[in-house]
Amino acid sequence: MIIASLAFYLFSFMAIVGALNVIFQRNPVHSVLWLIFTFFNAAALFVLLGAEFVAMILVVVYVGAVAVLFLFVVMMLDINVVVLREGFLKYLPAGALVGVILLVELAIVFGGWTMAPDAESLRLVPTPNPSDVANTQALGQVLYTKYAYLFEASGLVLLVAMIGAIVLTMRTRTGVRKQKISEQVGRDAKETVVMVQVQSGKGLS
Amino acid sequence: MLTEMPLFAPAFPEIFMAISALVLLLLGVFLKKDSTNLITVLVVIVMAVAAGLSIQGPEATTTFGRLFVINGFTVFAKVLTLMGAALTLFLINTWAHDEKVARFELPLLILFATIGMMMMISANDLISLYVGLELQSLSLYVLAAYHRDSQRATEAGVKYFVLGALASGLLLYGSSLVYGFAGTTNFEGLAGAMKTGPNAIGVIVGVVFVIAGLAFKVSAVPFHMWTPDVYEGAPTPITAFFSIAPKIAGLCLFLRVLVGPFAAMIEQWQQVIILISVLSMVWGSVAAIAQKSIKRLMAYSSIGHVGYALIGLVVGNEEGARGLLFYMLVYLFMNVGTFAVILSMRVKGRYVEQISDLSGIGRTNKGIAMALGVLMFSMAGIPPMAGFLGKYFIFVAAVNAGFVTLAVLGLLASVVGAYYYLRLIKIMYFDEPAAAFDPPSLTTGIIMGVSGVLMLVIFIVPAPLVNGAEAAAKALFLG
Amino acid sequence: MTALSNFITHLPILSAVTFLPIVGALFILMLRGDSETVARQSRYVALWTTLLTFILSLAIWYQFENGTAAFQLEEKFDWLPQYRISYHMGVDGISMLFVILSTFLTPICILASWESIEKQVKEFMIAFLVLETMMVGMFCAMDMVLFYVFFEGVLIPMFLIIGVWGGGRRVYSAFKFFLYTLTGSVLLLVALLAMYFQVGTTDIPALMEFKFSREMQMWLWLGMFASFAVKMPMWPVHTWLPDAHVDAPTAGSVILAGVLLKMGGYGFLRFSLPMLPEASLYFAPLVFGLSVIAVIYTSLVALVQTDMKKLIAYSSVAHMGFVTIGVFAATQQGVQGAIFQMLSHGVGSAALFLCVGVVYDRLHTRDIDRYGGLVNNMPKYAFAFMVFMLASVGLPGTAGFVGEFLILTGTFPVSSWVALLAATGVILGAAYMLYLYRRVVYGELTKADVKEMLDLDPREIAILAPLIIVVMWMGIYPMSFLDVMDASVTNLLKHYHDALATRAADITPLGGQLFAWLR
Amino acid sequence: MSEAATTGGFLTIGLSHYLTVSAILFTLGIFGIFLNRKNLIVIMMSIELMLLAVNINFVAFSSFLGDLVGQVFTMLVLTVAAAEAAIGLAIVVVFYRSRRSIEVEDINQMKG
Amino acid sequence: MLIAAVFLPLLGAFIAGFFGRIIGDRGSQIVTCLGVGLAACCGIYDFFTVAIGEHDQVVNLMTFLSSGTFEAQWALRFDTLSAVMVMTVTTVSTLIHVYACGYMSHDDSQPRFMAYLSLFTFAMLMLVTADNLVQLFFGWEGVGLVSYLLIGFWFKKPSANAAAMKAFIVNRVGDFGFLLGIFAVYVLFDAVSFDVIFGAAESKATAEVTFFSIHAHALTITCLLLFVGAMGKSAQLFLHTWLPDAMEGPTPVSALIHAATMVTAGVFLVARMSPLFEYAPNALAVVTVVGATTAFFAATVGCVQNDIKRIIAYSTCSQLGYMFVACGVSAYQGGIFHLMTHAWFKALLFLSAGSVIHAMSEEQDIRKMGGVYRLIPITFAVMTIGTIAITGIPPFSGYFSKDMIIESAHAAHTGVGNYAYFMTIVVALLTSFYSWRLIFLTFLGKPRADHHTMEHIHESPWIMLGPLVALSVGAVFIGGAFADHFIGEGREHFWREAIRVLEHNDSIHRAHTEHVPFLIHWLPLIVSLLGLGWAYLFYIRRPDMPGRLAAAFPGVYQFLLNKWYFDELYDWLFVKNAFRLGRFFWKKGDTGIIDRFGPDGLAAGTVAAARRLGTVQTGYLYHYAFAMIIGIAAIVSWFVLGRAG
Repeated sequence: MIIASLAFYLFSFMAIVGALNVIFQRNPVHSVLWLIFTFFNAAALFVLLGAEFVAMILVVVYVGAVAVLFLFVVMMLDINVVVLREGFLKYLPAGALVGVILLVELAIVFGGWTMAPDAESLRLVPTPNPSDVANTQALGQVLYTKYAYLFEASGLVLLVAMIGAIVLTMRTRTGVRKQKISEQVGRDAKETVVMVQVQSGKGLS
Repeated sequence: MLTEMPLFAPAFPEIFMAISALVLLLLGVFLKKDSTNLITVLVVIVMAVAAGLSIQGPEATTTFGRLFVINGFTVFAKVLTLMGAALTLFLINTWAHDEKVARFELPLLILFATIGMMMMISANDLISLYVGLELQSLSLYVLAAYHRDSQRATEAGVKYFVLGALASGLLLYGSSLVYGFAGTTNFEGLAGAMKTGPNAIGVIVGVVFVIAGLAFKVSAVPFHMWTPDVYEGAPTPITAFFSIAPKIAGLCLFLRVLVGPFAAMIEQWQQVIILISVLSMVWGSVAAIAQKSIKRLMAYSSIGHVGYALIGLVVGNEEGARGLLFYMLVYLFMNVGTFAVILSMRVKGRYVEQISDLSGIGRTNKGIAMALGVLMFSMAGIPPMAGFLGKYFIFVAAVNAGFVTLAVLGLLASVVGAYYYLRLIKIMYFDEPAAAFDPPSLTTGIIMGVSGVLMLVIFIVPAPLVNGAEAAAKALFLG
Repeated sequence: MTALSNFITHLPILSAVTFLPIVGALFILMLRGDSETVARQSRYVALWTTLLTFILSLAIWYQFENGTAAFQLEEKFDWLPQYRISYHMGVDGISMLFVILSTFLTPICILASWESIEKQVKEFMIAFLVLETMMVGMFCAMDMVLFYVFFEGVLIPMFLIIGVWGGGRRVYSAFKFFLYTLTGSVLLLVALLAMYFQVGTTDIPALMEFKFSREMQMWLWLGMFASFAVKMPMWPVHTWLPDAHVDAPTAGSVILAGVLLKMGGYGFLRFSLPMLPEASLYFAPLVFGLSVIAVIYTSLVALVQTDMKKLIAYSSVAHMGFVTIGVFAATQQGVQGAIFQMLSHGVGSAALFLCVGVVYDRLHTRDIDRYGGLVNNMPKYAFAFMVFMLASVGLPGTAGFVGEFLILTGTFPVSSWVALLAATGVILGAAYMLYLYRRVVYGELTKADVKEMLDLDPREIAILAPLIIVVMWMGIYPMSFLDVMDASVTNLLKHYHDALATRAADITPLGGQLFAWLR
Repeated sequence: MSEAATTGGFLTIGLSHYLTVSAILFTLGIFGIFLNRKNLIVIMMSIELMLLAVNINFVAFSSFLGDLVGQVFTMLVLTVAAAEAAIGLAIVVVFYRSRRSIEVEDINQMKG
Repeated sequence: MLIAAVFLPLLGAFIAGFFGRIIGDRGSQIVTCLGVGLAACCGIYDFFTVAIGEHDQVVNLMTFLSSGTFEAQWALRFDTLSAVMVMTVTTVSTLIHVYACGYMSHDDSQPRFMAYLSLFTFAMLMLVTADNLVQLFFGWEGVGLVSYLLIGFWFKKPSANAAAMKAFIVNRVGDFGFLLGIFAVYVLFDAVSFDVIFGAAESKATAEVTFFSIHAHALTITCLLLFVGAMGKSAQLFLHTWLPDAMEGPTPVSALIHAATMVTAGVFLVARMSPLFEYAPNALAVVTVVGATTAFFAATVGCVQNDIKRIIAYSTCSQLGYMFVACGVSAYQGGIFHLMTHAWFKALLFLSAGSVIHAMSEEQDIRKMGGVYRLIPITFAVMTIGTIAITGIPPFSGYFSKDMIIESAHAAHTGVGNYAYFMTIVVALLTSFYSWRLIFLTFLGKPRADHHTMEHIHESPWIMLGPLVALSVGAVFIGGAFADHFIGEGREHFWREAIRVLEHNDSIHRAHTEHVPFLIHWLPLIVSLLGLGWAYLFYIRRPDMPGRLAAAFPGVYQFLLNKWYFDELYDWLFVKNAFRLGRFFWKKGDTGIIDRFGPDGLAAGTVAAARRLGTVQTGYLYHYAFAMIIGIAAIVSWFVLGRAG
């Protein structure tokens, strides 16, 4: 029990440190790396909570895909270390104040967290005994049956993400000669050809 | 472990749309030549069919493990949303061809966004709500930045995205707290659990976060800050889309969430909604006065309108819901018409969007001026335009529920609001003509004309629409 | 003949009169051709439409029965059943004459704009016809929402008329007019909503039957007051009027003075007094106070004006001050006088604006000092102006006298001080009007451009002659108007005093002792 | 559920501990958004932090409630977050292309 | 005949006014003279049927106003009082019409003038035949209007316009009182028709009311208010300022209208309302004092004026004072009698003055006349007759009426009666003085006009002289002829119900029956002769004396010459302040306060707020995010702290 508690404190502390560094690092590359660090610690917390499948997913999806994507973009755009501009510190106190207030209030709220009296009866999918059904299996059993709708819907979301990314970033390479039918059809003589009466001796001005 | 096959019939419209979207996507990819026109038309047809399917759909029921619900209310909201989306599609198509940015993904993104909205409307669970919302939002982010070579459009995209993600975060955070309190994310379950909610500060905070997330989507003050910039930066017809379909869907969702699962906490959320409603009305009216760009003006205008609509939500009863739905209906046509006008603001083939560009069109482009005039008076809520009825129903609900001060504030804000609507009329009719606009295209011409006429027609024969709204509101409160 | 009268009796005549102008407007909208032709044709269409409307409205008078206080010629069908709003039209002795007034003045306005409106004639005529519909509809409306719709709807065409075809600071004035009145109106809307909340309907006859609690009455009264006081306009919310009048085109000023100002007084009579008797009693001293200030204050201001229209505009405020006094005196003479005063002011001051328009068309200035000696070259004009000036002064034998006299008669028993102070308006009114007349019409012709001015042409005579006849008719045989309103006013006051008799024993009017002493 | 299970003590880790950690991360995420003057990428990372905090909440609730829905929700959040990241980065890329910068202070063409 | 007497002039006015250009000058003259002439015939006939034949009647025409219990008819009331007035008005008016035909023959808008004259006659007739206060007010204002038109007849003269306005507005001040009086009557009696009022007067004799926060005897207040109206129309002190200025009208015809006819309306009103005044002794006292004081005031001013018309105007003012004195001491019959005789001889004086002015090439200053009696003998003769009449030399008509008034005042045996007696005696002296002064300066002595004027002096044509002669006949005989009916033994029969005098108030009766000392009886005649002598001394024997006297008392002289400085006082007190206030309200009130803090201020404030909100929308992402966070933090705090607190 104590080990579990200590582990909690350790991972939590590191996650928070990681998060702080994500924000305050000047070099975006470092930020990404700290983000990965944070995710790892969060995954550990998940494991502590007995949600090992989600923990794995977190590592695979975030660390493996998202964070790498970040790194990729950061490097592609070749962003340098940014010099802090004037005015940052000017806003810091006010911002910090609001943030701290919010945090303190949340803490107050969480300090005495209560649940609805019938929360237990309202559960839709009570967790089966881990010794009978593993977490992954349990999730699988609901995700593709009861929550198939959501599964399909998230498929759509991903599809949109794909289409969106393509729409926004895919560019036909310049220099490659390709027919642009719409432009050719939409071509108008008035816009492209200029008839000029050139007076002799004056030329075109 | 056997699971029963869920009912698909209630979700036919969505399923149909999703499958159509995939088919059209493939069609777009495989058709070599520019297929935007075709796809647009097909998308509109799909939407129309979906609307038909919604109307013809089964009785009120839930499906997919109670994640999805349909009833009279959702049908009404969906039809409204589909109507808004379809109408703006015409505008988008015209524009895209003019600006030579037509691509077949454009109508498809609209279609996906609309599917998202319909899922939102039909959501019966915080999870399905979230997924629907995100499907819609992601499409909208892309749409905002669609004009990717334009600095302003990409800036709009960035702002919309970042703030939208923040709002999603807030919504999710709230959802998690609500879930933690109730032990469920299902709306019906929540409704039961919330009966003890008002005593638990945690769940109140959770609801506040959820409200904040939703308020962002409908751009209510103080979660509206993105609106003017995104409206200005995004391509005009897409702005039109932003200002209509998502607003309608968002408000309907807002309504459903607050009077459904959180009905028991009305005293708590009412305070919040009153605050954001008043702020929206006042801010929308006042800030609009100083605007020079008509799109920014429309942004503030829609903020103001959302403020009024939220009064219907504050009331939180059937009458309020009816007023809100009718208001959104009128709002739909007002905005479609106005954006049609904005889209016909072209001088020698170039789009202009400064308010001063309208100067004197009362003499040079009489048709446009008259349409915009009618629409502006309607927006200002001056009878005999439909906008007046919209406001009237909202305020009736407010006064009947005892929110007299709110009604007075709203009406006073509408006087301030009238000022900037009138300013447009003043510029059109009182000022000396500047450059005349090119004649509007047939589609935009028809849309603005029809919306203008509708403002009067709805005013004269409001009964059918009110009946519809009434039935929807009834259904909402039945469950 | 029987066929005709049969047709007339079965026609939904109020709706016909209300919406006929819209038909004309649509007709004008259809006109196509070069601008010259369109302008000419739209003038004629507008003229004939309004004349026809006027003739049709006379049928209302013809069918109207004088002896009864009931609403007549009613039409009613559901409009918005959910909100229990119906399209309910009807007239009684109070409203009927205002309908006639509106339809009477509109063709005159069209004629008055015949030549002076040169640009966008088509739009002007449409705006005017729409305006007529709104005005007539407002007086016929028997549902409060319907009333409000027309009441507000008037703002749209008027805003355009001032803003597009006005002069001077037309934009400022148009906005001031619109927003000032709109602000007042929304408070009326709140009152309306509150009444709906209480009664569950907005049907005017039903509202009249309902007895509101005292506190409710107070609030409702204030809400309505905000609107009607602006519309009247009462001091100190009158400042939009001079601006609007000055900058509006002649026809706009005419309608503004002739009909629009009456909406406030009509509202007081239709709503405040019968529906909120206790509050009316309570607030009467306030109204008296403001009205007396209006009479004296604006008369003095009128005295120093250098702009003809502004002077007449200020005089309108003073005259309307009489109206509010009469209404809240709540005596038979007071109320009848108030209605009569509104009618006579509607004709008389409209005519004065037309007179200003006549010279404005010639010299394009309203500066009093630019004129002088007009009687030398414009005797007909001088005569017409004289008649209307005297009517405004309230000379017996002209329309102006009857209203003022009855109002004061009715007020004197209620408060002799108010009657006394208001009666000073009789002196001041003579002072500023005569002073105006003297500076404009009398004197030697010295200015070259004034010398060039021609006397009234036949069109202008056609405009002014009917007004002269009506002014004299109203002054000499006012009974033809007083009879119409008699039964309705009697009923209204009976209702009012009955309500007070049963419930108002403990009301101390605002100002309490002070007012009691000043009685 | 006992009181101890939800609140816990210093050594017994309860629900509140997890919630507090998530609150801290959430606040830091928010901080990152509105105190950031550097570039968009960091803002997007802050958003990811917020979502992470949300996920911790869900999983914690799920665990303490003994209900799987929280974890299902978490998975969907993860999925959507990935999609969001993709679109966000795409937008950042087009923004960069048109503006040659992704500094937050440069995103200021429209205002008022 | 009754209706014809009233409406024929209106018909004439209508024709001449609207069709004057068609029928021409001559036509208009004929039409109007004919109208009025026929009316005069009817008037005389009516006088004999009604007054002498004792046949009172009321002709109802139609309802004028009816609202609740308030009801007023258009009706013609014929009793002795109105018959007397109708006859006087129509006959005098006819003569004036005829005279005007000649006098105005060089004017270029004669139809208009004739129309005005006839219209005036009509209005006056409406006034005197009114059966209720409202119709009376109609006529009252009608004559006011025509006087305005006539004074401003020469609209090119700024002074004429100013005078016209002044007349109308000052009259309005009186009307203001009159109106309030009507309301008071209505409140008291619930009616405004004479029959009802008079019938109920006695029952209200002791009633008390509260008007204007004053609780007082009802009839006193009412009568005083009505009297304010009478003061305005009859140019009594404080409201007299318009009358002398009214001489700006066409010489002297319009002046005559004011002086001889219209201004007597006030006296008529008091006489008409005698049933009320009788029960309000205090009001009567006020009437007496005001009348006597006005008589004195006007006479003093008249003594030093130099404009021939103004002198006569002040004389009118003064004579009106007499009439009010008569009414004040309940000798209404005497007042009306004097009214009638005065109409004749004052008309005569004015028309003669007109003839003089006509002869003297429009010269009006008597200091520039003199010695012309030979050149215009007929004018001289008739004017002298008029002067004898006004100074009260028997057996000319003025004597009968004036003497009666003075005796009645004496017989009243009240404080105010004695005051009035004293004043009227003094005024008789002054009247005689200034009247003769006028004659002497104008006709006798050495010519002071320039050579050119003198050469052109000629007698007026017969169309003018004819009326003069006719009037002089009246001035001579009318007093004697009717004295018995009006003020003599036959008065009871003659007046019947038209005038009510309570027995204890009947000063005429006392004057007839009581024994008075010889001196008192003949004193008026004596002072008259004294005045004649004084004038003779000053202007024939020792023409240098007036100047020396004036030099000896410059203050008094200036005071009188400037008409007691009333005009200046009013101008300073009312006119200037009205304009100042008006300007203040306009610039400071409307523009400076209401608009500045009202609509304009709000609009500016809103626009400023809009600008400020615009600056909040900085365009920076982090500000936007910050706003959202502040919003949510605020709301969360609201609930968390709300719960804690």
